[in-house]
Amino acid sequence: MSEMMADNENGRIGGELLSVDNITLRFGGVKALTDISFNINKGEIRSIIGPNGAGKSSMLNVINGFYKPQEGTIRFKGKNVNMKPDLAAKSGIARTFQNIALFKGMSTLDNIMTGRMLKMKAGFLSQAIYWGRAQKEELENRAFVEEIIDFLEIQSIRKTPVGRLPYGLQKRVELARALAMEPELLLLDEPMAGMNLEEKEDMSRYIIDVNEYFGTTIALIEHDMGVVMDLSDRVVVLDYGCKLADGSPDEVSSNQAVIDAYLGVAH
Amino acid sequence: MEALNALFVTPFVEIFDAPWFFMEVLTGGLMAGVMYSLVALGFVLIFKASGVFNFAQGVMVLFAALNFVGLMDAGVPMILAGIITIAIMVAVAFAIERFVLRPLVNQEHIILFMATIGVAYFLEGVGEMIWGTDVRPLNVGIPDDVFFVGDAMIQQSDLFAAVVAGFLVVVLALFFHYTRTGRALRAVADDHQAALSIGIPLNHIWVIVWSVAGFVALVTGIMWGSKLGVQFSLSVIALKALPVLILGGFTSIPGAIVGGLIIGAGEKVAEVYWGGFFGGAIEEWFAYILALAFLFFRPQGLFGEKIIERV
Amino acid sequence: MKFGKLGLLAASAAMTVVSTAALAAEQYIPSLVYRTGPYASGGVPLADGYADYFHLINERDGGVNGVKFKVEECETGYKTDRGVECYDRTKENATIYNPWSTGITYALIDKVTADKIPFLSMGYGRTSAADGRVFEYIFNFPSTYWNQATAIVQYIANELGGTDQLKGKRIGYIYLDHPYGKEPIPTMDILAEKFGFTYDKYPVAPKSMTEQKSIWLQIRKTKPDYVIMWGWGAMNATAVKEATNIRFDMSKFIGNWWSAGEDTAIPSGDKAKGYRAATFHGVGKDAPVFGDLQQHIVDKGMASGDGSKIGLVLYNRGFANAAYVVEAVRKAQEKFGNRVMTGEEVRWGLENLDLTEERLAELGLTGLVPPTKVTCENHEGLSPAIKIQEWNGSGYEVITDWIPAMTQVTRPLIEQDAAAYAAEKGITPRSCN
Amino acid sequence: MIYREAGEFKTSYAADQGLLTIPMDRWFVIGLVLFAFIGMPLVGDEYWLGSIMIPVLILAIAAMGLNILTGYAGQLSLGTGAFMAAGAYMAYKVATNLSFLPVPVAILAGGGFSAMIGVLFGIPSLRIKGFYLAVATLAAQFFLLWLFTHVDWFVNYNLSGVPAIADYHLFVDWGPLVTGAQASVEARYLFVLVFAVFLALAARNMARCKIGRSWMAIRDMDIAAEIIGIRPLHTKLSAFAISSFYCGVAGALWAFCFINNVEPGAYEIERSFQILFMIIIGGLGSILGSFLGAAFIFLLPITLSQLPGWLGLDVPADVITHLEFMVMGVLIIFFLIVEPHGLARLWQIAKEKLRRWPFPY
Repeated sequence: MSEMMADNENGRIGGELLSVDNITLRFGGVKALTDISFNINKGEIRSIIGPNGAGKSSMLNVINGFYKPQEGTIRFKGKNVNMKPDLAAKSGIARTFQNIALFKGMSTLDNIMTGRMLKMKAGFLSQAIYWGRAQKEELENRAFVEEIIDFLEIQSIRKTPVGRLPYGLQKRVELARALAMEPELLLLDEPMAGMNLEEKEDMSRYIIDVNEYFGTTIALIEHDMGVVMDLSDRVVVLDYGCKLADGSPDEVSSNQAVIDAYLGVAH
Repeated sequence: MEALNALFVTPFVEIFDAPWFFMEVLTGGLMAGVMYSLVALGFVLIFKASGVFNFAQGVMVLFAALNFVGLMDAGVPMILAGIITIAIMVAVAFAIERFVLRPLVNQEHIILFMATIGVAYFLEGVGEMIWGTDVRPLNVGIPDDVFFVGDAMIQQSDLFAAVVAGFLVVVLALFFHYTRTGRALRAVADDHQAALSIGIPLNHIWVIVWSVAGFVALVTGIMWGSKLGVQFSLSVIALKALPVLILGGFTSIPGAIVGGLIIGAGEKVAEVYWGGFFGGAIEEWFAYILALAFLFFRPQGLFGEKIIERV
Repeated sequence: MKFGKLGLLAASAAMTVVSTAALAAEQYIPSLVYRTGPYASGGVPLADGYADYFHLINERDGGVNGVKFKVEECETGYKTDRGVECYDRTKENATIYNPWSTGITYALIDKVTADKIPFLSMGYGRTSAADGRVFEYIFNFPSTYWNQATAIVQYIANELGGTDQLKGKRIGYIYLDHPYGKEPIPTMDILAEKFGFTYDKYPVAPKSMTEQKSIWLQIRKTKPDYVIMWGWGAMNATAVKEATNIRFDMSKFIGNWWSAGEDTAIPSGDKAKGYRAATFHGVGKDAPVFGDLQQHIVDKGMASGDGSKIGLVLYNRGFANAAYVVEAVRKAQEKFGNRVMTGEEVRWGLENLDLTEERLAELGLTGLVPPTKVTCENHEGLSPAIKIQEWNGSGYEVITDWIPAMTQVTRPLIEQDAAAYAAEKGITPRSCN
Repeated sequence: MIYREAGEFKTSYAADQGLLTIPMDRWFVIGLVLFAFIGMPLVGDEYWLGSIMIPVLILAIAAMGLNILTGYAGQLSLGTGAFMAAGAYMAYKVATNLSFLPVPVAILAGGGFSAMIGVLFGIPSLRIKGFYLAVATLAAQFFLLWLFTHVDWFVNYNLSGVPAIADYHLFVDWGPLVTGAQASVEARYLFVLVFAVFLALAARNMARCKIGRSWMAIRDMDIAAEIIGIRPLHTKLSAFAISSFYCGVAGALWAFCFINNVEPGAYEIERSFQILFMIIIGGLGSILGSFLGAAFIFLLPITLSQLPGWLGLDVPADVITHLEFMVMGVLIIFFLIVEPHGLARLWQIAKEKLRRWPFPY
């Protein structure tokens, strides 16, 4: 972890990490996304905004391989990919969900440990006898996970089944699980939905910290414009599956089409 | 080569050699399928309205039939025995709602499923405790003769069962479409929460639907019982209805009917023409393998709606 | 694991007390029964008949030479694991076992031999146990499945007018697809070759015994001259019903002795008239012993169950089984003295059992129990034979005299299979001379 | 204050990741295992060891197997009996045809074969879920039993179709007899116990490692599992394989150490249901629960059938069996309502009570 912290403020944003080129996604006759293109640079916080039903979540689903677009390509780290979710995870994309997707029957610790899944290579026999590689891996990864637990300040709920946690904490555990994967690109789908002001401030702080200390690139869907404008380096705006605008928070917020879409001018 | 012949040539030659016999096999299979459909119907009704996979349906068939035949043997006239049995089944529905469904509301499906296994054990114990384990012949005056269509021999009792099943389906369809309760049932089937929010009493609906399933069980029990006598093995037919459900979908009444017919006809034709090649008794698994193969192509069943997974 | 075992121990103490309570000067008869489950319709009369005869001996004669019998039932539900549990629970001081189940028989063959308790699988179980040199403690007189198959074929030949008439005939063999139903197949293969008839096999799946439509459709198509059935439980009644449905000539439909109960034919009633089945004992309540039964047991309200099964085919079978056991104990007492016999002593009694017509008449069992002589070598009886009974719409009537089995065909098979078993298990057959 | 967990501080992650982190638990379990190995054979008579402990341990192994699949990985299966049969028939084949192999190897080979069959019938689980999958496993139940009873090769062309298990020594010609009627009941019991203890340990270890977490992840939310890199097919099939391995070993032990022959009737669908009840009542997703459930379900009917005798009542056998059905049904419903996590949770609650005792507050 310490080597990641070496990333300093000055060289924070690097070259292109992910590029989305001319993506079109249809469900039967319904077009969910039409010809969307944008990119995400290494180290930046990139927001995707838009009214309800604009296709934001669909966009994330395309990026990490849940939906297969009919047209267009996604390139991650310069490579053309046509992914399945588990392969996306392998190549370094993690995400959280709009509706929390934790493993309800497991403890906080176990949930976060699942994020280390890809880093563990022990065979099942070694696991069955809990000896050698399996034991070593378990302990190493436990140490790593404990650092994340410290970072997100959830030490006290380590052994609590996540189903019993309040909403805000569940969101935090979900973030912790995603972080445990040491992702290069972190997709956050409305991480602050339903939170009060204080919780939002906490979460914003964590997002900035993750970005700064770990150098993790973040793609964020969020409805709270204040949060978006404060956090984001660049913003892409979707409406009815089309791209409306793309640029810095200031550029976007002054764009007439965006204002129309949010105020509900007829098309 | 010989094996290929036995698999792909001989059976078809036999079919064309004796078309009347094939007809007979086919109708025999379809009639058996009607019986499966009746059991599957009970499953579907309950699954639609309460999301419960009711494993006890088979035992409910046995239980209803045992009560009915027990009462008749005790000298109660047939109609009265039928009415009393229906009353018993309604009481069972009340008890299930009160003691099983209500305490388990909002539990996972698998928990409810296992609870119905408990119900099955309990009903089986009660039924046999009261009425004993003897095979009881049942005669409700279903015609028991044969007639011929060409060379094909058809059992009147089978035909009668088919007519009754058809009638039952029509009645249920009318009930669902044209009565207040029916509409409420459909609303509940679509969305529990929404139905609750517009003031449909969920508990009543459950009682009603379990009662209807009990009624279907009685009809099924009488049909099977008058064929084979009322006995323990009636409860095993539930197992035969499961592949029908896979084929037809858990929520579709037409699916239960068509699925039953396909399974019935399929397994009889397979047993008669291909059974010898495999060493016989392939009926035991054929329906399941057929349904399983089918699932690969249509995981939601014949009439089920395509499930779109939302993330 | 933790709590389960602690509970076990606590209960263990309690149970040991109970199982030794059966001591005392009584001949202990554990009876493995199945009064519930899919085969209960057969299990109930068997269990009733078995218990009633012992009680009759106790009441009428005060036991055998003063030794009374104590019958204790253990419910198996026809399940093998429950049968094994019942056996282990009751085997202390047990006289003899007869679980009325082929599955349980197979599971117990080795155990009873190790425990030196005789085992009488009367007309079921492992046919090759008839070789007493290998199966020291297993008896299956008065007849076995293989012998029965030959005797039924013999009966068909008699009807046709001689074994030469079997040539070119077609027989349907419908059986429960279970080790029990498959037992006679090797014999049938030999008979088919020997006499030149063909036979078609129609297995009925145990889980869908009541689904026989496709089988009877095939029978309707192939039009066999005779159909032989090896059924049990719900399969029997369904087969008879389906046979009447396709208007099969019932007099050409022959069940084995487990397809011979009243429950087989009752659901079809009059339509099943003419249905035939094998039996190795008498039917009805004509034997003199039933008078005693009425007087000493029924009238005193001591009948097992509700007493409604008396005289039924399977009741009589259980009754006859008990009679054999009583006579074996009596025989053993002749040699070892008038006291409670051990398992080993009862085995001696069984191996030296010789029930002649005269002896049976003394016992009031004439017509009910066939004369039987058992030897050390031959545990199926020296003259295995069957009678054929016919359904008259409300009950069975015996319509033939004893039809002997073709032991010259079956004995070599029995010895061959027993030898194979001995080789597999590393048993050295004992010498009977 | 009999049971304490307070005051125990772990100073390393290794200690915290341990199997039994509370010393009292640890000593208790070690004591129990020691008792099972040493005390039980001394205390128990032939009935208790041979007719109760052996089948309970074997069924507990099968219940662990089903618990891995259903309790941990969330895939409902009604085909347990068939997977047990696969193990039994293959172990018999190996033991008779490759007689140079010691019998434990034959039994493990039966488990291995069962695992392969399990993978085969687990493939549909990728496309179908829930009850549809449950019904699909019934296909395995019926098809496999049919296969084993119709292909005579599986029984070495035995005339009766129910081959007897010979008396085998632990290692070919060496060691005590561990199977067959000649083997002493203590030897058979210890033989089964070794399997049960090692398989339980392995199951516990797997449950706390990567593989166990991936099963639970698939169970709790398969979509979320995918995004953290868990391959659904691979994970489900591993659950099917390991589960079937356990069931296969149990099936083989049943034939070899309990009923002394390979009998299809022992692996019918009733067995599948019986084992399902064991894990419901014992506790889904609990290894301890598998043992508790197996003991409970196996002992309940036996206890009920003897109860009137102990109380000096004369109740006919059939009434008892009907009562047994009713009690079983009511108990299943009762457990689901009152304690869906089964006996294992009750045990935990009891421990919590003990912690406070005698001062509840």
